[in-house]
Amino acid sequence: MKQADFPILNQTINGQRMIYLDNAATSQKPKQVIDAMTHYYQVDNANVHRGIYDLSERATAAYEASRDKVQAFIHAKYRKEIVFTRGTTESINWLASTYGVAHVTADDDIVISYMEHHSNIVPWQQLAQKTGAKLKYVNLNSDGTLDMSDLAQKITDQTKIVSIAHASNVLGVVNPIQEIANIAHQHGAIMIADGAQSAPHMVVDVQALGVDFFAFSGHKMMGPTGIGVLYGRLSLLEQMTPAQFGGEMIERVSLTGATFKPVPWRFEAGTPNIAGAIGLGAAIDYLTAYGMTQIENDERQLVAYALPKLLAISGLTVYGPQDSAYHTGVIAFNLAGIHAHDLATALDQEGIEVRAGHHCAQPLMTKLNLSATARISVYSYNTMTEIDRLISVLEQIKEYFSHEFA
Amino acid sequence: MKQADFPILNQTINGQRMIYLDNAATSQKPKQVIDAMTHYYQVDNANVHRGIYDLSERATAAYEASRDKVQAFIHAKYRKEIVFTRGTTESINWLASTYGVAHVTADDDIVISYMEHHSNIVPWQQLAQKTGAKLKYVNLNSDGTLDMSDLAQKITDQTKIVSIAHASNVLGVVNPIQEIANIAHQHGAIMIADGAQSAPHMVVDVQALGVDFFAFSGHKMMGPTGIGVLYGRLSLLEQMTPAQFGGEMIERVSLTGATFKPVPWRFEAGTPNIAGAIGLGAAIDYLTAYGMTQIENDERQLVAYALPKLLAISGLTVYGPQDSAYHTGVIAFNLAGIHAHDLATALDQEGIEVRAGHHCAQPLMTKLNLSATARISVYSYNTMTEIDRLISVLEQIKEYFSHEFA
Amino acid sequence: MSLHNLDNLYRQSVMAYAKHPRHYRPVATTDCNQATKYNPTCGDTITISVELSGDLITDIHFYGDGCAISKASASMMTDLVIGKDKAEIQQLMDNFLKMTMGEQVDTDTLGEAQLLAGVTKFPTRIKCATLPWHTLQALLFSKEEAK
Amino acid sequence: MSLHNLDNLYRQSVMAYAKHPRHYRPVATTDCNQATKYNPTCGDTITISVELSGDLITDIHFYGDGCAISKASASMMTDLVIGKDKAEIQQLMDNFLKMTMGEQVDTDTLGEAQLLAGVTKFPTRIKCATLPWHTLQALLFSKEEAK
Ligand SMILES: Cc1ncc(COP(=O)(O)O)c(C=O)c1O
Ligand SMILES: Cc1ncc(COP(=O)(O)O)c(C=O)c1O
Repeated sequence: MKQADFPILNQTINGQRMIYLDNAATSQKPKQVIDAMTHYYQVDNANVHRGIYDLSERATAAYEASRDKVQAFIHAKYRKEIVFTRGTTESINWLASTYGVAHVTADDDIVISYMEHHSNIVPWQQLAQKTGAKLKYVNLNSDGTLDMSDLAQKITDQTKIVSIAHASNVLGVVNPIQEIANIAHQHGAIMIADGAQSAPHMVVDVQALGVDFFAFSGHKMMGPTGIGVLYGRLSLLEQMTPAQFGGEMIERVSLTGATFKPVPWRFEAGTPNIAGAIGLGAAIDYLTAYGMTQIENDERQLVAYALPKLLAISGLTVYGPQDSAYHTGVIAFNLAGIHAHDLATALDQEGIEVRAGHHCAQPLMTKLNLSATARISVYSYNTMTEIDRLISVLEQIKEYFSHEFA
Repeated sequence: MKQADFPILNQTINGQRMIYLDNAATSQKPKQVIDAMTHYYQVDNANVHRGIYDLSERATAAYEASRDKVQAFIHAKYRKEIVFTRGTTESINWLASTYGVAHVTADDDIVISYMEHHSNIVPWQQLAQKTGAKLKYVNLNSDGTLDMSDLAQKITDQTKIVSIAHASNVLGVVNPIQEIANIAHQHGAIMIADGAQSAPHMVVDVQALGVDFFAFSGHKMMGPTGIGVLYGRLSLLEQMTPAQFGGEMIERVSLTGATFKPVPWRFEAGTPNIAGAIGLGAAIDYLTAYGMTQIENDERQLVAYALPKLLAISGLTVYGPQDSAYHTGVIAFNLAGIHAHDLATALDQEGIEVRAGHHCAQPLMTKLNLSATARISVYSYNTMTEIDRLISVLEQIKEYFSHEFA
Repeated sequence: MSLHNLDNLYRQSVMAYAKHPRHYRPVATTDCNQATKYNPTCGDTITISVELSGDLITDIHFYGDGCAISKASASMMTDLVIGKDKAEIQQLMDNFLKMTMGEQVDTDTLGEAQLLAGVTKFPTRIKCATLPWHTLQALLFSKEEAK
Repeated sequence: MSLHNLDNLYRQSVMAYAKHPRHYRPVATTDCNQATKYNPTCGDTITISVELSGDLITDIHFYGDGCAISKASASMMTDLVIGKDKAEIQQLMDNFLKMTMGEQVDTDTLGEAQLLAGVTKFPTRIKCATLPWHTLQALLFSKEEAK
């Protein structure tokens, strides 16, 4: 992928060319995406669905065209299965506070895993607290993959909801969602996949995965902030009550009650993030033109290149699978004797932007008996040269911290 | 205000220079706002609050600087009283579903008015349905202003929440929020103002208004879509539970529960609309540099010019006050014998973009015994020349529909 | 001047139908076979009631509040469907909906309703033209409106 | 090379404090006068326990998990506050917090802790340096951390 498409990458930080390796937190945007939003504001901006004039028709058409793009991108059966949200967090919260409250009782349980992001934990904790249901965590194997035999035990006929990350934002593993969905369905539970870390990096086919709901964020897939998606199987969405009320989701309002528009508009209360949806559409165009399979390949190669080099640094521990064939572009690690935060500050001095901390996955950190790790996460626009520089700077930092203060 | 700052205004629609008169639905954006977002994506884009590297620090500083700008703009006492939301609709929904659910019981009532937007009706209907509380509507006087004696009767010691539009999106009236807040407080109720139509057009001082909560949308005040604000009095915000969970609002997560960050971050779950907040900050800079008082003056002059000319068209009915001294830049009207939709289509043929319909205020329409009206709504960038053209085209349309099909 | 573009939509005959709608009278709650549809975007409402003899529409009337286009469309539709059976009406419906989407169809069968073909140039108004047809569809075939 | 900018932050003496922290031992649940603070952004935790005689700190120890900066800062702070009373500590606290914000203060009173002044050039790390002080503040004055 052409770095030249990404204006932000062409900058220096602390005198060094920036190497951006925090893509799991948020991705950078190609100029095509920035331009699409600028164009919207410079040419087409109006409120959607409500106007009967030309400008508003153009805005509505552009907004709804993005829905079609999302549908094609995740291979949903119907365009109405695509609901625009603020992001993964909102998508999952809506599920917990509407579908969850309607279907889960004190006798039921909800199954998640130890590798979930807080956004796929806390909404379920709240639901469990509210309903008296039990929240169960599926164990991990020693290599960080999901313990499928534990999963088969934890999912029972009492399980109403199974919600699992498609790809981990710490361990670099991809979970076998299709297999999990089968097990969930055998027990009459619905299957939710948190696609925040998968949708940006691999071909997603919600029908093949067999999921009932799929959540992801635009900003992690080259799209703008403030926009994301909740995919839902039509029959389930149609039963679901909205989480928010007002504006365009309304059909009729009397003094005492209201009826709502059909799916998906029913879920999009108030003026939506129109420019955000259009930017997401442009991001999908960009990703699709380049090819999601190509992105998968690029990142597989980057990991195949980086992982052995990282593991070769003595004192460096990688969490999750050690074999690059089973590791996504998210690599969490620690360097013995240097706290992750100090490491991140040192890398930043060399213009290398990585994350350090708990990565919004505290239950996982507790499980791994860690308080913090450093994490790099690549996107297709990263290069082998950048990996080379990362490795060499890591070596220098090791030296700096061991020699200078011996 | 310089039209040249607004690239979108320089276009033709159906061969005519566009005249945008649907500002109550959404406003146009000056290039300063578009540029601020482009700059963010081209230079500073990173996730906020989580990084310990330079780029993320810049993104966080820019995001939090917007909070300071909002605080100054509405004269809030503390920066922590500013919560970023998607818009007015989300702000009010959060109040209804958290503060409302926590404080309203079957014996209580909630007071709104007949002139509210659906976004300030339906969330309260839902709350009333859920809790058994009573939803009361304050009557209007024949000129469309709020019936203050009815209000004084409807607000009782049973009232827990009073929620009223600061400015109407149909009738062009500004409600005496300070006086209403006093009455609400005398009865121990909290006062919410829907500021969607006021914040863009007048100086707002939430402390002087005496409101407990104030909601508004960025996109109506020259800012981007997908961002809005919930202002809350600190002591109330601090008691309030969040509506969404996950990501940056978290402090600690154990397997069974979580603690949350302090106000306001507690309410901002997931990756927020960072570029949106930055764009809103740029909009506030733009509005403030020009001057909110100047905007009020500009629009008062436009209305003083337009309203008498409209009223002079025979067969044209204006809803709300007939005296321009008491009418904001929102003017709803009908032209006898021409349905509002046909009128809007005809105006669009001449490049004049206005709204027709119920303006998301069906209870008001029912009350007024109307099914639809046309509506123009000006912003400071509109001009007398545009008003002249509107008036002359309205005359032509009248002629077209009466002569052509006599 | 640009207003004359409107002629594509508001032809004299269309306006005549709108101003003097045919089969237009209140639908009583006691009238059988009725359906109401509503366009939430603009607030247009229409209620239709039909009398059926087997599959055949023997009478129809409508009432409601809407713009010239929806009233004219309803008016033309009522003229057209009386004396037709469900199969024929289904065919007319398909043709009419296709015509408003700008597809090539045999419009001759649509009688006066073909005068609404101009709506294709006014995309925001297509829903006004199709509202009566969707209402009749719901009434006769009680299918959900395909969107 | 750019890593030498780090010298502003990670001075030899700072690293010595981090590697061999002073008054660093587990805080038992039975220890009195204790407080724990947590930096939710990065996960650093610190627990402090003090022994008081009236207003005077006679002993202090801390435990926790954190980066070099937060450990060094805690370590230096414990050295500094033993034998001081609340009023003096309040003064030190103010000075330290101001120093980390880049304000001009009399840093001499801060002893070794003044070595952390370099943190002003690393804005994301200021919270690491101030975490122990905020914890002590909560413990002694049970005020909410001003943000
Ligand atoms: C696996 C996973 N789930 C959920 C989220 C939350 O996404 P967002 O902050 O965009 O709502 C993230 C990103 O931080 C993630 O990595
Ligand atoms: C008075 C009023 N309240 C609420 C809203 C809803 O605002 P938003 O759609 O930005 O959430 C609007 C705008 O349509 C409005 O005019």
